[in-house]
Amino acid sequence: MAKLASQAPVPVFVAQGDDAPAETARLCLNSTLTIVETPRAAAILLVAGTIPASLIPNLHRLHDQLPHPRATVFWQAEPTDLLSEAVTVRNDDNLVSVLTDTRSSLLSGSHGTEADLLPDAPPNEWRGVGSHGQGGKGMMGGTPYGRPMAMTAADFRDGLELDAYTADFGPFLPMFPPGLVLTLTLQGDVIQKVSVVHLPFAGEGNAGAALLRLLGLPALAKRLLRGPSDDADFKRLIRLSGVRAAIPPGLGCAPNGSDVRERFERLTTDPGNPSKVHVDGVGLGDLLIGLEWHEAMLVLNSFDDESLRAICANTSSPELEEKNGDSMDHEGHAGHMS
Amino acid sequence: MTTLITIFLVLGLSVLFTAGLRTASGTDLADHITNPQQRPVLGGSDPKMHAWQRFHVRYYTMTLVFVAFEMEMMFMYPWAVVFVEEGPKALAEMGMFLTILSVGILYGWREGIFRWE
Amino acid sequence: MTFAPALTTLILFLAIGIWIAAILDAVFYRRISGQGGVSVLSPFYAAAAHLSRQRLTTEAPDRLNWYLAIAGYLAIATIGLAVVPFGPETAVIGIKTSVVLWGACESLVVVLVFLHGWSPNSPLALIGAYRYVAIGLPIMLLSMFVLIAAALPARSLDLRDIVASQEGLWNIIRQPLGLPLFLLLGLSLTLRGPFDYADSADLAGGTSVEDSGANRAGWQVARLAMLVGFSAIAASTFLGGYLGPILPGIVWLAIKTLILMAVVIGLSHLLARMPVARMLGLIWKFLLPIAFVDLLLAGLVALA
Amino acid sequence: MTDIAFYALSALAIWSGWRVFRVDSMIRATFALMVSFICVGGIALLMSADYIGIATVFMMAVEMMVMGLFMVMFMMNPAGLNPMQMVHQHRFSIGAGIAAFIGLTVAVLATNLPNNPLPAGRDTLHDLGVELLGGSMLIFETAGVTLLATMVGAVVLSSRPGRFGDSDAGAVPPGLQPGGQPAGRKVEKSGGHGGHGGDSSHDMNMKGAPKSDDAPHKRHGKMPEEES
Repeated sequence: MAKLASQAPVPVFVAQGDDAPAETARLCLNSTLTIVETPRAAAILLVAGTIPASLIPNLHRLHDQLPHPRATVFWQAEPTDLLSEAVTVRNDDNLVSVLTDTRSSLLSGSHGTEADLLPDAPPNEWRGVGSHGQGGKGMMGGTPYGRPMAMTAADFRDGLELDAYTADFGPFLPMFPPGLVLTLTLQGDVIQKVSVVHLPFAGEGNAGAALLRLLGLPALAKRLLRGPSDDADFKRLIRLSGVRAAIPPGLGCAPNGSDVRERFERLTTDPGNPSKVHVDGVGLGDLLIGLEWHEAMLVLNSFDDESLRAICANTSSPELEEKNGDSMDHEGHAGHMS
Repeated sequence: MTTLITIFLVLGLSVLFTAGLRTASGTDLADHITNPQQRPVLGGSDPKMHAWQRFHVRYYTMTLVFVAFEMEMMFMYPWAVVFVEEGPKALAEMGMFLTILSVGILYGWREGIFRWE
Repeated sequence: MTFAPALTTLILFLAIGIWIAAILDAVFYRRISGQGGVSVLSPFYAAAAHLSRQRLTTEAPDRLNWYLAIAGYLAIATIGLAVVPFGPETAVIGIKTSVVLWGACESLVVVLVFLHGWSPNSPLALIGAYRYVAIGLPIMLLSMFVLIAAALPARSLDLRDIVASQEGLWNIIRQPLGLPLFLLLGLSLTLRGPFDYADSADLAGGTSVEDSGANRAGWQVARLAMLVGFSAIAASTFLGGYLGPILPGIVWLAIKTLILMAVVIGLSHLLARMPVARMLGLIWKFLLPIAFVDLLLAGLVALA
Repeated sequence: MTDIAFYALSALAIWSGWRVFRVDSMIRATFALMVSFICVGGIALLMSADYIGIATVFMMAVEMMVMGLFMVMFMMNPAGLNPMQMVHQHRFSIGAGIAAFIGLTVAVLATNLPNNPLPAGRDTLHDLGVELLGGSMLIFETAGVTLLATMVGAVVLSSRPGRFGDSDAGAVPPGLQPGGQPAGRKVEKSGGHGGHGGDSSHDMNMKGAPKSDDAPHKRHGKMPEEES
């Protein structure tokens, strides 16, 4: 079994940090790797670039969600204190071979699987609490199995007061720009409230490929990442795929009148030169609230990095204002980068 | 009778196959799933509450219209069998039936039930 | 064919079909993205890789339904394949109402995919599950109209009779709108491409976001099995199933199934997925009227 | 053999029917009911009523799916994370259940059921089709009108947007006592639109009936009478 399994591409989940190597987005082009969408499907957690101190707890939570046997590889990054044993790669050239070797030794057992970083304790103690020992109280109360239940709230679409689900999403979700953490309140799959917890990292944008992936065209996304060598062929495939019809007109309209459809055209025809969107005081709330999940993800991925950071900075968010100094720092950094 | 036996046999085999997959993947740590491993995937964030909720379905009116419309299928199946025998009469009758039901869909469309409410 | 050999044939057909479908999928993906070749053993490697990892569950999952959703999806795919005639008068499930039985399979798929997303008690999986129901239900209407239109000339709801009625002329010619509409259902049943509202990239894998190890392997196998089952049904309904010169019937069926599998996989990699609300409108306002027209035309052709 | 299958399916149907009331999760209850119906469909298959049997499975799978959506939407604690009692008026419902069971059983046993076994392999579907296009044509078309009425009714009752504005504009939940304050949640700061559960009633009145000079509580008092 282990022998067969070591022939398969290495399933890697990429946790992208600040200053991630430019090659990160193009890792999926390597046929000895599969870049998976969820930590549940990964054998190796690849940390690319520096994870800011505020996101290290998130990295540790992510790490513990991988199934055993698992390993972590840091790529151009310092291992965190808890993961000091992990493999570190500085040189770009041998990353793939390190990943392959690590996976083989995981399968053969010579590289022991990494233990949990977080304590093995439920979010709230529930065992033996309450009348049925499940930690709950009455119908809706308490923390059954460790967590409270969602409670009702008003909805602006159809007025039914059903449960609102609030959670932080990100920073290592494949459909979010790397680094972005949003607190979203959802009713069903419609976004009711948005606030920004952590700004996306500045860096080379791959919004075009991200959009294609969201539209269910991962193969074309890869082709775009490969570079615009076979231009005519690629353009024909894009046209035939019906992308224009798939993106609703007027979705995610920015003040200068550009919508997702228009930005998509520009991102795919000329990925090297994304034109800046004039953001003009628009916040994420103006763009995302009231959208269904898929539409919201399209909007979120249709901006170049700099505009998105500006939009996020415009979004009211209690957490960010507390760390104002930190965020200002990032802004300066971004200006420096570009 | 054979149909029922086949269906149950296929069901049984599928359940066995899935169970077989689980047995085949028995690693040393398979049985002990720790609390941090059980946390639902949110890309590194910690959920505040259970995901199970009074989920706000955005298309519920559509489902009601769908259930009513789908009943028509139950009439269409026997109709299809005798269609050629009965000829134009059958065509006219089903045409009328479908027209009546289409009015319901048009009404729903006009009231905007195929949107995400 | 007696029962036991027929069942063995069915399972072999399914197993080989799953294997080929997995390879075809990889081949198409790599061709379009412009990458190298695929090893014929790659599905086994991938399966072994899945099975080498731990099977995780979430905090308070519905374990029973999680298990039953995966096993049930596979079972429904197999039952779908079982109504397909491998030769004249030989189908593993040979009943007069096999088209209705396939309809029941379609509706159970919606239930099982929903359960698969519901069971893990995870937000992204839950959204995928509910979204799938929105599309999975109305898309069934199209397939019902199309299948009934195919049953008209056969004067029967028995798939064996439907195949036999195509002796002179295949249904794909008699009913030109039928196959395209039915392929859309196939994309939805197998959670692929433009109809992959359950397991899509914008939800990091949707209903299967929490699947690891054996669960992930099982779900992938079931999806491919459904692709085989669907393609065989479509081949029998529109391409004359086992009919064909010289070669034995089952070979013809296999060839046609393979062609349709390739078409479904190709479409899934080449067509963009639209937001779910837009798709819902498209189905009711555009595709359903087309299905009406298809039925009307098929009725007129059958009477002529 | 057929007998064994019949008893097995009946036992499974009854057991899953019983589970509907014993499980905590709405989804489990819904699909336990679906399993029960599928078993009944299987029994119909045994009685050579192929079409009715399979159609039962077909329709029930869809209908239970839709029912599940609504159950989860409107029930507290839909996943049964906290154990609960699914049955209200526990003792009464047990009594009613037993009484209904005995009543139906007596009715079945006492009725002189027709006994004309079908020859195996008879195409009942064909007979059904001829009947639909012959003697029962009017019934069939009436069913169409009934279904249309169902569709229109469903849209009217459940859809909020419409040609004449939001359906809940100006609506206020009835009071708990006659003339009392409207039931539902009281929110000081309204999110704008109210609805089913009731938002801030004052705000809703202002929005729904901008011309109204009546004091809000007076209107509330009238609401139940107006509705009835």
